[in-house]
Parts: sequence; structure tokens; C-alpha cells
Amino acid sequence: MDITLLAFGIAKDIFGASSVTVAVNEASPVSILKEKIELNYPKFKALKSYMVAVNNEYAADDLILSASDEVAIIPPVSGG
Amino acid sequence: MDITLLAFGIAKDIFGASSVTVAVNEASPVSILKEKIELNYPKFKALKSYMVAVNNEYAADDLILSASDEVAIIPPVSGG
Amino acid sequence: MQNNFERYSCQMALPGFSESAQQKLKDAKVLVIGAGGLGCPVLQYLVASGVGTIGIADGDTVSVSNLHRQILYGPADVGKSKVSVAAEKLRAQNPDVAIQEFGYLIAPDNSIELTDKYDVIVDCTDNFEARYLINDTCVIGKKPLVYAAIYQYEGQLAVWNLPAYGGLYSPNYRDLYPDVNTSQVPNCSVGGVIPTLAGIMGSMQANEVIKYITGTGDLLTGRILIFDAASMQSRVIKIGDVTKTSITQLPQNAALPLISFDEYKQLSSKKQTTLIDVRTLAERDLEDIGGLHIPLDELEEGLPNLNQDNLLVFYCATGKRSGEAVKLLTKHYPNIDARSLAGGLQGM
Amino acid sequence: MQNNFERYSCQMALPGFSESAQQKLKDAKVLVIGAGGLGCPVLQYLVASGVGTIGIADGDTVSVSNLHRQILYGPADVGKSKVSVAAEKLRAQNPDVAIQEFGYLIAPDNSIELTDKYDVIVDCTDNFEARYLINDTCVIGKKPLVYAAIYQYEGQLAVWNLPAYGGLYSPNYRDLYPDVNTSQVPNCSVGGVIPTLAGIMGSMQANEVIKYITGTGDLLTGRILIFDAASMQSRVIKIGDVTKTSITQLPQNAALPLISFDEYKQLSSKKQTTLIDVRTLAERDLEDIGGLHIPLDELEEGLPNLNQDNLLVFYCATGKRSGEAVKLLTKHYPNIDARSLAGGLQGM
Repeated sequence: MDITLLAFGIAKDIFGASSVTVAVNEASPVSILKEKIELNYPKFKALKSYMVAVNNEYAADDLILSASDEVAIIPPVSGG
Repeated sequence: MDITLLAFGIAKDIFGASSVTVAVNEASPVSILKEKIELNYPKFKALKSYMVAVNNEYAADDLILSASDEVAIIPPVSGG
Repeated sequence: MQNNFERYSCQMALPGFSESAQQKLKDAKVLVIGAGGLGCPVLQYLVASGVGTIGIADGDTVSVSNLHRQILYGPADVGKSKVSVAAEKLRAQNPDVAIQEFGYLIAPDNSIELTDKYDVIVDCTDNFEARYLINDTCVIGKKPLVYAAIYQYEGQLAVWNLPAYGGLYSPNYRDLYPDVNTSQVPNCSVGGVIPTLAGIMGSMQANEVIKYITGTGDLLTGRILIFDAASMQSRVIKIGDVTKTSITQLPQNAALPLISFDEYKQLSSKKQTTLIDVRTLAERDLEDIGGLHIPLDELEEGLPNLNQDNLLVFYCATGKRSGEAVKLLTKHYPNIDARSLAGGLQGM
Repeated sequence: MQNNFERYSCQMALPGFSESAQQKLKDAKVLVIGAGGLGCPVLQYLVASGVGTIGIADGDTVSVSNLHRQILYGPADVGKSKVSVAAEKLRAQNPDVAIQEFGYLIAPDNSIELTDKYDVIVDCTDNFEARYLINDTCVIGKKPLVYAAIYQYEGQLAVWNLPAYGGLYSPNYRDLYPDVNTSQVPNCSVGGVIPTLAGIMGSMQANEVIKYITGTGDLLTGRILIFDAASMQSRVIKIGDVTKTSITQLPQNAALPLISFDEYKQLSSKKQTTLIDVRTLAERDLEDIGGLHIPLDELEEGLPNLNQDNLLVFYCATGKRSGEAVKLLTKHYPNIDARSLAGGLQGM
């Protein structure tokens, strides 16, 4: 299934777009999605941590995704 | 059907609650809802104008309501 | 860096921003009407960001009860003109900005002239009379208007009256609220306002002004943002692409003649003055500042026997009922000098 | 009015507010760490609203590129200590507030002592090292922490580490971001920031502080607000009721020894100093402030022959690569005095 990722902060710069689509198998957990993201966009691995929010909730690695989910990728921000 | 009204600004004071439920016939237009509101809460009539937003859109008087609509009552605000 | 733009390097680094965006800010002329709770942060951020010319219009003086949310002022400024105090501090904040001072209330006989030289108008006023007048002036004068209003924990924000298509314009304030019975809506001195809401909504107004001038981001056009500082929830309500209103003349109501307590004290030492409390007896029993006592409902039943050569100063708790009293009196006696104590006892 | 609370009448009129809420503000002690883009509005609104005791901690001096968003400062303040300038202006804004000045960076050896006397900590810093240190200090010291961060058009806001149930606490920053490779995240001087975003998010931080102290409204606990000033959309993301982290000691990394350009100039007149530019040759060709040129990647390949008795000052565009250089050098030569030019060339 295709998962559309909404990009926040520097995720926009890394994706080069405000949203991208990533394909994962049906009923994949968030951990698999993150592996895919880090494979396609190695900068996320270098970043060490970033938040995946599914339907406006923080998503742990074992959360199972479905095609209708709204997935946001929210990296850390340091400015003040 | 029962329509739940979310109250904003002084609508909270007039309703005495952050939301109230008003009963109207199926497929009533917004104008009928407003009549009901002004009958139950005459202060809305005295106010002269207030915004009815249905599903986060400004609702004209002739918009037909359905039971699943989210209806917000947003009176004018003057402070600065 | 060229053009002395070093100060702005951290905003010129923004995507969609650049030296040309900064130049647009420098070339822009913005009029901020109201230097109160909303006006303070609007002015500080427009000045900080390098808008070239900023007009400030406000007829008020600083009062103690302003200080909890009007962050440009301190107790040493109480009694002074808001416009003068603000202008002095803003010039120190950024001497490259030309600050233009208008120390008077916007009124039907000055609003077109006042707004005419500016590219964007920012409504930071605190009453419906001024808001409708500014709205209608901008529609007639084809000026973009950045609107915000606050009450208790809740704020509204919108950008009105931008060119849409086919010579039509985007919605304005009267699309939402064609007319309001002002006596039905309490102001901040009655219902209160959390000071930080002024900061949040004022900063958002300045944000929309900067986005409009520089052409970055999506403006709140044809939409209105409703923000709740108690829950931190906000929602954007869609209004439409074009206005359904047809505004061709300014509001007919003359502006209400107001008087501050300081002005009252000054004038009453020079001129025969009658002070009239229009509140209820119960309110007067708790606190009063002297004068005759004629409750508004008695005034509405029959006009009292007042010396029409005197300056007549009406007061109530908030300025609302005394405003009604002044309207009533001047309707019957067009030549008297009747004024309403601005903000009432709570504004003192 | 009793207790000299007249200034606060317009917030005491709020539902859920009262004289007792105002007294709670007066009795409260709040520490604001960072007096920059977020810190300025946080401080102005906390001072305006009558928080009784406010500490300000910041080791920086005002630089020209701060002025586009740091509204407490003007060009006349450039080079001066932010804490001193801010304290003076804030005392004029509300002389009843006790302002306590800490003119140094928060560090592992002072963070517990610094935060210990305060009821609420506000994180207005601009780098991850400080943010993690503040987070862990608050978790260990059981202090509520009001967090905000900004970049370009986007801000984050949350209230961390409140008591939840059964001795557990609400989530903290490490629930979202256990660790960050700081070199991967550009700061505002590289990516830019819209000044009004500092005003919006800083005012929201002050809002949560006031709500926490007075017990009004719903706090952003176990949730994080993400706000986009380009689209004016915001969303609140639910994290959970209690933290899943277990933080028992402060970050082991020593705080990075920083030096401002002013300090560098002063020290270099008293002491043998070696200045080292760690940028690329291409960057150096455009602009430099002198010194040796040893790009960071060369430094990583082999340590250079530097006089270890000298003060070693590394610089780059933003302070990030020079920080890495200092870490690298001090790991190998623990006794040298190596420092990173704070903010790099862009912070000058």
C-alpha cells in the first residue's frame, strides 16, 4: 500500500517536497516505514531521531499502519 | 434531528455552556436553526449578527443541515 | 552586506524570502490603527522586520489597566499619549523605520485621508465602531486590511479585501457580521482578556502583513482563524472567494465623542462641567467619582434639565451606557458638548 | 483595589481568574532560559502579567542579526549582555517584578542549582545541547518545563514533565526525540526564521506558564502543538499520559566551551591566541576574519600541530563545525583551552 508522508520542518528539505509517497506492504508496522524512509532518504538515519505521527498521535515503532492513515514526519527543531 | 452547537466567545456566556443541543426537523436550512436559537436565546437576536459555521465553512441561511454536521456559533468580538 | 540589510540576514535566509523581499518590506507603508494590546506586538515585529514606513493612529493615553497586556508601556508612561510613547521606543528599536504619528481616533471625517497613503491597514482597535469604520474605509479605498480581535481566551484573525478575480474582492468583515448591536457585546475590561492572547494574535497579524508584502506563504484570505488560548486549539473557517457585500459609503453614525479622565480633569478646571453617572443606584452605592446621578433608563424616559452651555461628561462602568447617553442627548440637542468617559470607571 | 492589583484588573476579570489567581502569579518564580527570539516575548508577557519573580539566564551579547526578531533590543544595545539589557527594560515595564540576572550559559555543572529555586522553567534556547540539558535537569529536579522551538515558518510547543498519576510524570522531550545528531539540523542563521513566529510561539509559551501557575485552561501536557506560520495551520499531536523515558543523570557531554567575538577580542589582547577557520576553502574565499585555515575534514583526518599553550579559537559559518572541532581537540588533548566562536560568522 502507498503511504503519503506529510513533511514538517527539515523533512521538507530532505524530501524536497511537502509530501512524498512511500510504498510498504499491507499492515506494516511503523518500524518498517521508518526503514523505508531511511533507505530512500539516508539523512533521516543520520538525524538519529524524528517523530512519526499517525492520525495526530505519536506512533510507536510497533503501530500497524493502514492505507487511510494520515502520517506526518516531524523532525526536531532547535531554533529560538 | 438534534444539532449540537459548539459555542465560541460570548455564545458560551449566552448558552451558559460550551455546547448545547437544539432540535430541528430533518433537512432544515440554517435559517430555521437560527430562528430556534433566537427563540431559545433571545440575546442572539439582540446581537443582530453572529456567524454559523458548518463543518468549518461559513453557512448561508439556505444551507441544508444534516445530523452529522459540526455546527459552530461564533459571535463577533471587539477587543484589542 | 549591501543596503545595510545585515540586521535582516536571519529572515532573508528563509525559503521564499530574499533581498528583494527585504526591499519590498523597506518600500512598504503600513498603518497600524490602535496601539493597545494587539498594536504593541504588531508594531514591535513590523519595526523589527524592517517595514520602511509605519503609521500609528491612536487617540488614547496609557492607563494602569492597559499594562497587563500592552507591552510597550510601563507605569512611567501612564497618562502619556500611546502614540508618542510607542513611537519613541520603536525608533530606538529600529532607527531605519520612518514612524508617523497620528494621535487621534479614527473617525468618518479622517479615515479615508488617514489610510490613503498606506499599502496595508492593520486593525488593532478595541471597539466595533472603529472596526466597521476601518472595514468600510478599506473596502471603499481598495486597501488590504489585516484584522484581529480578542476577548477572554479567544481570538479572531483574517485578511480582508484583497483583489480576487474579475475586479471582485475577497470577503470583508461585513460578510461575517453585517451589523452588531454593540451594547450586547462586553469589552475586555468587563469580560477580561489573557495578556498573552494579545501577543499571539498581534504577532499573527504582523505575520500576515509580512507575508502579504513579501508575497510568501498563504494568506488568511476568504477565511478566518479562530484561536482558543485556553485549549490551544485553532480552526480556520472558510468564508468564500469573493465578498457578497456592497459597501459604497462610510457608516453614517458620527464617531462618539469620548473623553479620558485626564482630559476631564484638565477641562473641568477651565470650563463649567457637569459630570453625570448613568449607572444603577446599586452600582453607584459601591463606588463613584461624584457628579449627578441619572440612570440611563431614566434618561431614556425623559430628558433631564441640564445646563446646555456646560461641558457634559457622562460615565458608567465601561463607557457603553454613557455612550448611549451621549448619543441620546446629542440627537435631541445637536449643539451641546456631551462626552462619554472612555472605558468608563474600569478604564481609569 | 487591594494589593496594588489595579494593573491586573483586565485579566482578573477573566472567567477562572480572580484575585487569588493573581496572587498565585505574584508568588510564582519562573526561570526563562534564553533571552532571544522566544525569550523576548515570554519575558515581556510574564512581566506584564505580574509574575512575582523572574530569572533570566543567557550568556550572549546582542548582535545585529538578532534584531529582526528579538524585540527587546535595538542597535544601541549591540555588544551588550542580553540579560542586562532585558532586565533593565523589564524593570521599567513592571517595577513590582523581581528580575534575577544570570549572565551565563546553562551547563551541566550549574543547571540543577540554577533551576532549583524556580517553580517553572521556560526553554527559550536555540540549540539542542541546551535543550537536552534543560529537559534532563527538569526531569531529575521534578520541575515543569514549558518548551518551544522555531525554525523557518514552523514552531513546536509543549509542557513537559508534570506529575501524572502514581508518582509518574507526563512525557518530556526525550519521549519524542531520544537523541539528535545536531550537525544534521540547520539553525535559524542558516535556514532563516520569520520574526513573527518567535512572537507567536513565545507568547504561547508565556500563555502556558500563566495557565499552569493560575490553574486555568487545559495545558499542552502529553501533547505537542505544531504551528505553521506560512499556512496558519496548527495541529496538536497526542503523545501519551506518562513518560516512557528513564532519565537519571545529566547528559555526559561537557557543555561546549563557547566564546563570543567580543570575548575573543578581549582575551586575544591579553593572551597568546590562535584563531582557526574550519570552513571550506570556497567559503573562506568569500569572507574571513583571519587566522589559520584547517577545514574540519582535514582536522578529522589528523590532528594539526598547534601550540597547546595558546587559547585556540575555532570558527565556521554558524558555530556548528567549530563546535565539532573543539570536541575533537579536547578529546585528544584534555588540557587545552579550545573554544568555538558562538554563532559563527553569522552570529557576529
